[in-house]
Amino acid sequence: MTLTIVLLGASALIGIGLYGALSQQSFVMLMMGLELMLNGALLAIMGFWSQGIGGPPEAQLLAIIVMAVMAVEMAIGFALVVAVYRKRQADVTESLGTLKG
Amino acid sequence: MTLVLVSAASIVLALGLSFLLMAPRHDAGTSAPMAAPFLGGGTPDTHAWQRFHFRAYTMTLVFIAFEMEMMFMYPWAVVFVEEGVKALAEMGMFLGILSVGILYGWREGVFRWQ
Amino acid sequence: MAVNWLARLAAAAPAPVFTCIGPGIQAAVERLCLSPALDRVATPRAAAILLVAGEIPDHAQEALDRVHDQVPHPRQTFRWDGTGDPEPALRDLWRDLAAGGDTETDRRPDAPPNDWCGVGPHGQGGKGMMGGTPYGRPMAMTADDPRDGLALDAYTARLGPFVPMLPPGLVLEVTLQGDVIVSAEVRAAPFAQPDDASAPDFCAARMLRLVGLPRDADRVARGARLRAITALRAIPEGLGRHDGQDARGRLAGWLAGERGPEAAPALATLLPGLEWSEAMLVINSFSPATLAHVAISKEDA
Amino acid sequence: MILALVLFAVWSGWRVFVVDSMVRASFSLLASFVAVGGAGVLMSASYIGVATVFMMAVEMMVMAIFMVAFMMNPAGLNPMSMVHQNRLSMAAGALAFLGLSAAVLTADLPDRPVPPETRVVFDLGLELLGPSMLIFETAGVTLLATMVGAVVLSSQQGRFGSADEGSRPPGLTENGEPAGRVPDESGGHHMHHGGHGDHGGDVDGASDHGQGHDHGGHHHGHAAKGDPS
Amino acid sequence: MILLLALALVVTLLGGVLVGGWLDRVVAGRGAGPLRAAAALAVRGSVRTEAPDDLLQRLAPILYLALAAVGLSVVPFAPGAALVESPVGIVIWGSCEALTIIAVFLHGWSPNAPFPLIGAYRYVAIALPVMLPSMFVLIAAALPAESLSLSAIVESQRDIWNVVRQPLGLPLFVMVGLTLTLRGPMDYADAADMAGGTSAEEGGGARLAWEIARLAMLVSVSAVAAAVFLGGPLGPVLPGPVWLWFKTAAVMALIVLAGTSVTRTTPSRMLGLIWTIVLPLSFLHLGIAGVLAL
Repeated sequence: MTLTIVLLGASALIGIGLYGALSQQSFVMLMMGLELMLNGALLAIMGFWSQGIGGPPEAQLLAIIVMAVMAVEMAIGFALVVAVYRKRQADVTESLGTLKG
Repeated sequence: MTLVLVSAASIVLALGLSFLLMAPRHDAGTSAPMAAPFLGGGTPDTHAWQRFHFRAYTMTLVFIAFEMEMMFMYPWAVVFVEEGVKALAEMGMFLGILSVGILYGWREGVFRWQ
Repeated sequence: MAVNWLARLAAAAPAPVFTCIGPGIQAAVERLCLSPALDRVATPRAAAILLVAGEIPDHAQEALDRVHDQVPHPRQTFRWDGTGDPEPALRDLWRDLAAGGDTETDRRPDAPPNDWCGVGPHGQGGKGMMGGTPYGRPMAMTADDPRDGLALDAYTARLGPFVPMLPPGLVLEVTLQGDVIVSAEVRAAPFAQPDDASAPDFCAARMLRLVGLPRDADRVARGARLRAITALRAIPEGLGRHDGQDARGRLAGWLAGERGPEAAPALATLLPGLEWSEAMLVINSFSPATLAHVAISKEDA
Repeated sequence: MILALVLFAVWSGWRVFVVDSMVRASFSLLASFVAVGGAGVLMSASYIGVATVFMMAVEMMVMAIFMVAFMMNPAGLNPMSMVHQNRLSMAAGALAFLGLSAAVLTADLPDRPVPPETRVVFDLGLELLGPSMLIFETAGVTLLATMVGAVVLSSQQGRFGSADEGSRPPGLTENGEPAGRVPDESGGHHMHHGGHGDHGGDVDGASDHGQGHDHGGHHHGHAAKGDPS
Repeated sequence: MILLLALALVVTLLGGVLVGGWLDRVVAGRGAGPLRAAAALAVRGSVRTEAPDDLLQRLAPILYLALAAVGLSVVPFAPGAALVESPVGIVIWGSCEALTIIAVFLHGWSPNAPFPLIGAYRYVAIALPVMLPSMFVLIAAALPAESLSLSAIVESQRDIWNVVRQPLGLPLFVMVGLTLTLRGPMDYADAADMAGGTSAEEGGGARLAWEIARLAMLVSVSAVAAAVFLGGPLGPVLPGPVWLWFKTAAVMALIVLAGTSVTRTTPSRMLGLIWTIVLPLSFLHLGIAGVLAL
């Protein structure tokens, strides 16, 4: 029962995060969407670990890796935001489209 | 379990205390001249809320990457005595790698106000 | 009943005063505030009594009114001309206020600084994200940054003449980006103070307060020696260099009982590029006698 | 109790995209993380749960700083919507939720709770130093790379001078919008540092900055075009 | 048992706040007794600034105070008897530290006024890196205990206190304490050079709530220091809680004293000092503690 609740909550978080990541114009808000999705993933991992598969340490390590991914994503993401803003005073994803060239 | 309960109880108690302390004692209301931000008699041109230029921004990026190492260090501390020299060597290597990043950042001057 | 008890307890505390210092009276006020019966607070928000010392010149009246209106209710103004001992009167006043006595009404009109008509889909009064004057004030706009080229918002404001960490009377118009001063202009020079305000002890005490040593500041102002450690080393070397001496050197001079330099610094060129705390250290490393001759920026001086 | 925490996590996760103030948005996200951490603690994942709170508090603080620094109208004084392709995103989000929930509800979930006597943190430590040693050290290298990358990208004052130097000024036309300009040939932002070699190649860089600033106001107005209304 | 411990926690916080206020008065040499000063704030009105963020303004002192309470709850009042007897006690305390930064930031952000805003950002710049030495110090203390629980750390000091075994720990932790309680050399939030910084727009009851939370955090951080470095409730004759109270009061006095006698430097310089001197020092501390624990 607990696992079902937790997984439903996790999928809701992932859904909201996906909505945010797709709909937000701003680069930083987009990152919030990503973080929210990872939050859902974290919840699901913890749920499985504790209720489903009898608590192997590998799943804990996976949760740590998810958090490390968040940290890396944030550090590099914000560094990009700074670099882009410094160059063109823009922080909006649409205006980054032209960056491909 | 207790942790969650204690946290919730603490917040509720603090909430109660703050309502007790901040109960409006003098309901004269706040007028526009009273609400203006304090500048010693001076006036601002704009709202204070702004795209604030946080001068240590590069440092914060180095910091969140470096801080991740804490996640690995806590479990390491628990098994340290059990694993002995191996644990010391592995964490020494890990911290050594990360220290390179700090040295690099220091050399690039990220620990100053930009 | 309970309120009476609380009021009695409060009345036994030192009276919280915010000081607005006029010309010629700075040293007297600072001496007065060494008294344990007074609590000289850093902001009118924490005060109950507005202590107006000396004759405030006409050009500073409006600012005085502004500060007055920022004191929360119940509040009272207390005027002091520098003669006699105002302490008993201040204590009485505070006892009244603690018991919820009479309060003074605002001196300035109760209207937002700008018209705010509340048009737009959300009532923000303008078009787009940054348009309009929400709540009666415009929003900050981007400007070039002298340090790292990140053109974020700049905040322009006039400080003074009654900022506690600036000499009384000095009005600075500063533009800040983050806490770095982008430009600074002197709009009004500090009020003239007689020589006693520039006594080395008092000057050193002002600076010690800034670096978080109020206890030592009191002690030095009373003529005793400084006890805190690292007081000089904490001030960055080479900060505010003027006449071959930096801020640290000037503080060291005061602590040794010497008076500072006489030539007034050009604040408008000295301050830009400094962080807020550095700028405050620089300004306070000059004595009131020196700063009284500070050059006023040309524009609408 | 877990239900309450999970519901709170979802609610505050939703608030992230509803509130106007960037500070509120960041800390709503933090509240969501804290609730997830709390749920973790209740599910005997004490270390991971509490560490989530610990790490995320710091990360969301940094997040708030950057959100405020780079978003227009950071405090939401002018309330407005900053979304594009709203319907599509809504649909995608709802689809993801429904799909995942359907999978959860239909799948035969395993049911093997953690034995109460498990020494959770101890096991994790052994795992870290033993079988997963390589993962652990790789993470160290990754974090190092992140630190270096973040410094290279974000700091202006490199060893070889300012990051603006040598990079060609963006082709800013009169009254042109800074956002959505034709990109310059020198490539993406990540070339910044490499560009340091050609010192002083372009003196115009400085004057261009001034222009970008002049158009700041237009830029803000422009950004509102994504408003679906 | 739980109720008794909860009661002990509340009593410790209340008593500690009073003692802290009294220490402030004694050490600073001026100012009223704690009750009078509190009453002087309580009888005055407070001000609502221009378009503030009311919710966050309200939340800041509440969060600060609640964090102090949660942080104190992991400290054992008697050997093995903490309110929250968690295997990850020092991680819980670390979370409280991290969230404290947010409470202070919110306090400065919410009034929409320049001095509080600058104070909030300056504080964040300093307090974030201070987290690192704090965590290293606590992890070093966890090494000989082979556990992250504060009870186990206390237990590991039966023979010799950590303050002797790991001499760098307490000074580093006092620095953390100064940062968390906005004091003296680490007070970049409420400093005098910004007319009171994050508190510049606050008076009356709101200010009182903030000051109480600040003192409560002082109690909390001192209790943790007492448990980690001074053996917490361990001691002869007297019962555990009494020992803990004595030691906590001693650390409080130490922090208050350090707060009034060390000079504050500029934030930019302090940032450099933390990364280039304090952080290597804490590495060294951890290394020594590790070798000794083997």
